[in-house]
Amino acid sequence: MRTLTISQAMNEALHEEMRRDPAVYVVGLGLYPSDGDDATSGLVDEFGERRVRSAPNDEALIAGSAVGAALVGMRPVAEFYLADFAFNALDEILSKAGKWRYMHGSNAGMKLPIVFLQGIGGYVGAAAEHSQSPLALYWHSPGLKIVAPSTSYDAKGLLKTAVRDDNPVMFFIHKFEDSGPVPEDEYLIPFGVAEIRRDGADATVVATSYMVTLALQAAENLADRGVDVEVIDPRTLEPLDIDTIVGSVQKTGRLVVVDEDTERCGVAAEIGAQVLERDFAALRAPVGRVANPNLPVPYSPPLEEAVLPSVAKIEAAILATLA
Amino acid sequence: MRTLTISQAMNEALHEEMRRDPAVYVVGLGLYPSDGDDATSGLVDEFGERRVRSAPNDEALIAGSAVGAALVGMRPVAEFYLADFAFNALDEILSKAGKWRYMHGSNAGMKLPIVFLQGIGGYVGAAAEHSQSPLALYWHSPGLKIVAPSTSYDAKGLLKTAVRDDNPVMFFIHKFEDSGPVPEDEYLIPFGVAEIRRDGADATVVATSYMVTLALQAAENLADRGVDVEVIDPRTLEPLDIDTIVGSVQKTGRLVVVDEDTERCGVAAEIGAQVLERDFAALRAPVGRVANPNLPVPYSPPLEEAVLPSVAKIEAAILATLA
Amino acid sequence: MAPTPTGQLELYTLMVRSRAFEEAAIALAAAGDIPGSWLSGVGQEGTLGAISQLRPDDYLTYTHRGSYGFIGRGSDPKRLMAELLGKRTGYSKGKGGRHIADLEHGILGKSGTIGAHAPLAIGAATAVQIRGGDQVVMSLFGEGTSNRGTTHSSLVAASVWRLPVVWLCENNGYMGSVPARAYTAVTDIADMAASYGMPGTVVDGNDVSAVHQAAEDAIDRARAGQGPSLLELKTFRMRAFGESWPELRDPAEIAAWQERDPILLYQRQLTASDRLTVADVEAIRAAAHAEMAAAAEFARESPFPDPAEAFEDLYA
Amino acid sequence: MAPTPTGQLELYTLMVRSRAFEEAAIALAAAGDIPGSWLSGVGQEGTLGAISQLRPDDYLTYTHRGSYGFIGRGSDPKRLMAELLGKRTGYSKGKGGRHIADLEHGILGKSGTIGAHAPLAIGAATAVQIRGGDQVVMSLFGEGTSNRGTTHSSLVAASVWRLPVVWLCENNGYMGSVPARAYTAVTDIADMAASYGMPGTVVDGNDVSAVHQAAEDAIDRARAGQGPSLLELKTFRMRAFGESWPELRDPAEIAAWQERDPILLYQRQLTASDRLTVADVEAIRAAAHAEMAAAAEFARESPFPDPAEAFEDLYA
Ligand SMILES: Cc1ncc(C[n+]2csc(CCOP(=O)(O)OP(=O)(O)O)c2C)c(N)n1
Ligand SMILES: Cc1ncc(C[n+]2csc(CCOP(=O)(O)OP(=O)(O)O)c2C)c(N)n1
Ligand SMILES: [Mg+2]
Ligand SMILES: [Mg+2]
Repeated sequence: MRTLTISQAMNEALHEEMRRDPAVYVVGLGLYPSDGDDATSGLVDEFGERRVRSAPNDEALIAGSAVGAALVGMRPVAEFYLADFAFNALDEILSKAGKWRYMHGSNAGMKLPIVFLQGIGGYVGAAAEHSQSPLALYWHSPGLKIVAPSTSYDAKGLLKTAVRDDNPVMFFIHKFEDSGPVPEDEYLIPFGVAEIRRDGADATVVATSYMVTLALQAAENLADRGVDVEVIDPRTLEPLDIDTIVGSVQKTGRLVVVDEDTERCGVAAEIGAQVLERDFAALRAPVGRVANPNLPVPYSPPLEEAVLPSVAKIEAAILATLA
Repeated sequence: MRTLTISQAMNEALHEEMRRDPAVYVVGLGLYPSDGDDATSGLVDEFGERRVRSAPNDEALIAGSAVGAALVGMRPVAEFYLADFAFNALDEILSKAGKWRYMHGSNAGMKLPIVFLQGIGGYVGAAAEHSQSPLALYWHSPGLKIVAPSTSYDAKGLLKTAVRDDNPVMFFIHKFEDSGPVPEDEYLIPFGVAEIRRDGADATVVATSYMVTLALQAAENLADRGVDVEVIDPRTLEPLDIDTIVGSVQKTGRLVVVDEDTERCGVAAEIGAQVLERDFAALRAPVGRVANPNLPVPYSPPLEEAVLPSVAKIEAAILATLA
Repeated sequence: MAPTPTGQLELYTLMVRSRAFEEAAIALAAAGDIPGSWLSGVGQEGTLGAISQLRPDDYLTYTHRGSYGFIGRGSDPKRLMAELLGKRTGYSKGKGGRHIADLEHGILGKSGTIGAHAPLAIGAATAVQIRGGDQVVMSLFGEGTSNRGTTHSSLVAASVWRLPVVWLCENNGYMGSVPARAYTAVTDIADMAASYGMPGTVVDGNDVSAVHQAAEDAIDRARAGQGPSLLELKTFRMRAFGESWPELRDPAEIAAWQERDPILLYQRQLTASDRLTVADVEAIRAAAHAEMAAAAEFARESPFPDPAEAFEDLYA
Repeated sequence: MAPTPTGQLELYTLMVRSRAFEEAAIALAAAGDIPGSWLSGVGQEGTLGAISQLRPDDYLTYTHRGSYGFIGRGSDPKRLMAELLGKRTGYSKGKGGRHIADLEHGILGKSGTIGAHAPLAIGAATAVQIRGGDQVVMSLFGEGTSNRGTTHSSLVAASVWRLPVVWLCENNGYMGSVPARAYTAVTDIADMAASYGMPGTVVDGNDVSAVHQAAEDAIDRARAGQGPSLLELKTFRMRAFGESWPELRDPAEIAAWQERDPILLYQRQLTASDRLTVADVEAIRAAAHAEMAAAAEFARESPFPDPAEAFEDLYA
């Protein structure tokens, strides 16, 4: 099977969905002319400047316009380049996209089919305002679906699902992009179905996006030391496939959650709480949280390494649950 | 001792601090002329329009200007009326106020003494965009202190501390404001010191702001049924007095956290995780989370009641931990 | 072009019906029947000169204030009133209160944050442009809201994308009780149009005929694909900021504007030109009041939603 | 008023030193020594005609681009360069990379989001006004950034509060590789001044003398308490958007602007009026290059921070 980067896979998904449905359009910054080999490259050549709309630089405008267009039947894909920049649009994303349908009582069957595409992640010396991974910020807020694929295969299939979903979807892509096999034939991946990336009996690690790569590496390293780690990639946080996670923890008795975002009120705290609510007896050690210790992401490589999750930190956290 | 509302107590704190330190000033919406008996009433009469600055209606401007002024030695109090409106300033609050000092390596002793005053809370038919209590959103993000007083006494003492703190402080005041005794003499309340509002042996309830009132009522009701509940008000989430909470849980073996904000990645998940990390054996039942079940706050009274925490829901959660 | 004689009567009737709705809502608020609050639009009904000209398939983005946008588009006063009372029969099934959408009449919703409507208007206009339609998007905002960043970036986008938007700034001179000079850099918001290379026009917002004329030009322009315009309607709100807020403005100023009540002014114009008789005035008013009393009654008698309904409507 | 002869030499020297800093940073980026990236300001040094006139106690808010703001204010090139390399000796102790503040020279910091500086400028100017000082705040932004809502609301605030701000829009015609006509509604950003009731002036940004003249007026005005002004400097960036980005603009356009290099133009002016000899030019350039080579060397030899330092500097 051919190998594509995550961006290439997403690019294919966007081409396919825009061909399929004239209601799909893209709006964002730096789309035209394309600056390189990214998710939106080449779209303008095929679909023109009306459907591939390079916007004035105001994220609130971009996000709010996506909401307005969705309200009248379009299916916008709003592109922010980096999740950090979307902070300028949080009223639009949290309170318009996320709550508009509910607060208007789904008036006249109101739908908000919007994909908010955003880059996340550190490890490239981009510093505090270009390295954030604010998944928990959005998961905390009602009405938004949360997707954070870790492979090219998933990125394509989930993006196609996102475009067809009638609700706002936050779609996060890590800077550190992997390549992987992607079939030629069309496929979609449903939301809310976790993928067990590695089977294991001794401890469960939950991770999304680039954290899956780190977790798998940690699992390999520990396998050499006789520790058998299961790695689960939920792929979407909202909806979350908590059943698969609980099932795994019931088997292993140990849970480590890896999250590049800041730890406090983060993904690990939430998944830990849900597991304990489902089965208080399942856990034989506290949930290991491998996350940013509540600091802005620093620039210098040794500092960034000190703050962000790493293979070594994941290994240590797994071993701590087994101590 | 005289009795003041929370707003009156805060108003007194602002008057005192503005008299004490000419670097303190207030900027926000609707400050001049004052619209009623609120935290900023009358300030303009004493301190004039330069230090009590009614701003053009843009929250990003208000928040960002507070950051700029703080950088050159002022101590701004930025007023947003409602926390919901501050969503328009999240890049300024999260990424400027919260991260500026760190990302600039505390250049030349950089300080950011800013108080961001915001109203929170439901229970008044204000609906989705005027009822939020986004404490977790800010607690999740690095660099911000979080204060949410439940009494007039605390509101005054904590606000004075907030104004003198050299860091950005999110100061949340609930719409449902209590009255209580406030001494005439000056006092300050340090951050990070929880108050045990009620001693109890059977279960620990942690709550802030108006949730303390609900929790105390629930505790009284359960006392009639022979259940002895301890109610802890951390008063500040950042810094958090986790020692007091863990100590209480070690005594009671049960923990319920009440939080008006949405549950996912919320305050309850975080406090639960921290307690388990400190003492995995202390808890004899899963942490009870009484929070908004991840919905926008609806308008109609019966719907709002279904979504927000209530005395009855707190009682049920406490009993569930004892079942 | 002035409206036809029938059109004039229809416009006048819309104004009276809006006012009657306001009065009924104010009474309900005073009686404590509205769980939240009501931000009245009494005095600003001249805006109907613009709104009433929209085609059924056009779009409107609305502000936090008043009911005339809904009445002008043909929304059902019963469902509006029921929503204010938090009833299941309301436009938002009791979930929104004064935050109402009426998608069937092209009203996209009411935002809790001011200035958030402008990007929505850009989105609706983008949709029209992509589809190649000739609908128009009318987007209202107050002069206080002209300061929001979203107003600015949306006016930029409307201009560079040449979108069919009619921007309507209702300048009522106050934000809460703060006078406009404390927060607007220019006396005429219409001057902002220069920043966007679009026509900007100051209109007497209480003269509904003048509003009609100016809006007709702007709508024609937008529909013909010639891009956006900015109209500034100088007007005044006759009630306090909201029904649960104190009135802090100078009573003399309020009294002076009372003389320029847009309904009164239009009534004078129409009676002077014999389009309207005293009997007509009375009949229209009576019918409007009966209609809105019935709407209030409907709202009062409607059931509250069941608590379980709180868990519906989040996702499509 | 033109600078004094000494002032002219100083200004020229600043421009050359800025360019030398840029060239050293570009070389470090090419060598892979900069963990993040560098957004070069080569070609926009004409802005120094404005920045160089600030008093030591004035304030500057800076954009994402270039080094001339720092060089113009007297920042230490060693510490700037060390920061780009993520070293402990840098202005941010390695925490910020190209996001640098130099509070001792009144530079408030570099934001990762464009448009966020404008409200900071309002805050600094508010401080000046409250204290009754006569400092000036100069605030730079690109023409792309003119679209951000924060730019708008900040210009409103500067005007209604009559703040001592000099707004400096560096219009280099592009946002990334998108040409300005795709996102700005007006050809001259200076026209936006009409929205704010402040003077707006278009200046040839590559003619440092013209920039000097226009900025002098605006600074005087601000310092005298007469309020803000908007200057638009028409200029061009000679490098790609950032050193790790491809160049997608027309090579012919770039070549044409090469002829209008601000340093070259000023050099011609100064040599024509005998202020500068060929030997001066050579000496100034050599000194600048030596200085920046030493800065690069210092940066390269400085230690990285210790991992434990990541846990410092969050709170004061
Ligand atoms: C983002 C935001 N900030 C503040 C508010 C509170 N608020 C509601 S209406 C209003 C005044 C707006 O003034 P204007 O646009 O002139 O409208 P008017 O009330 O005069 O009709 C304000 C400040 C809000 N709803 N949203
Ligand atoms: C809020 C935000 N959106 C997007 C970006 C990405 N970005 C960085 S610089 C830039 C271009 C800004 O254009 P302009 O203001 O003209 O400055 P120039 O790069 O031309 O100097 C963009 C879009 C950002 N840093 N912040
Ligand atoms: Mg107004
Ligand atoms: Mg530019």
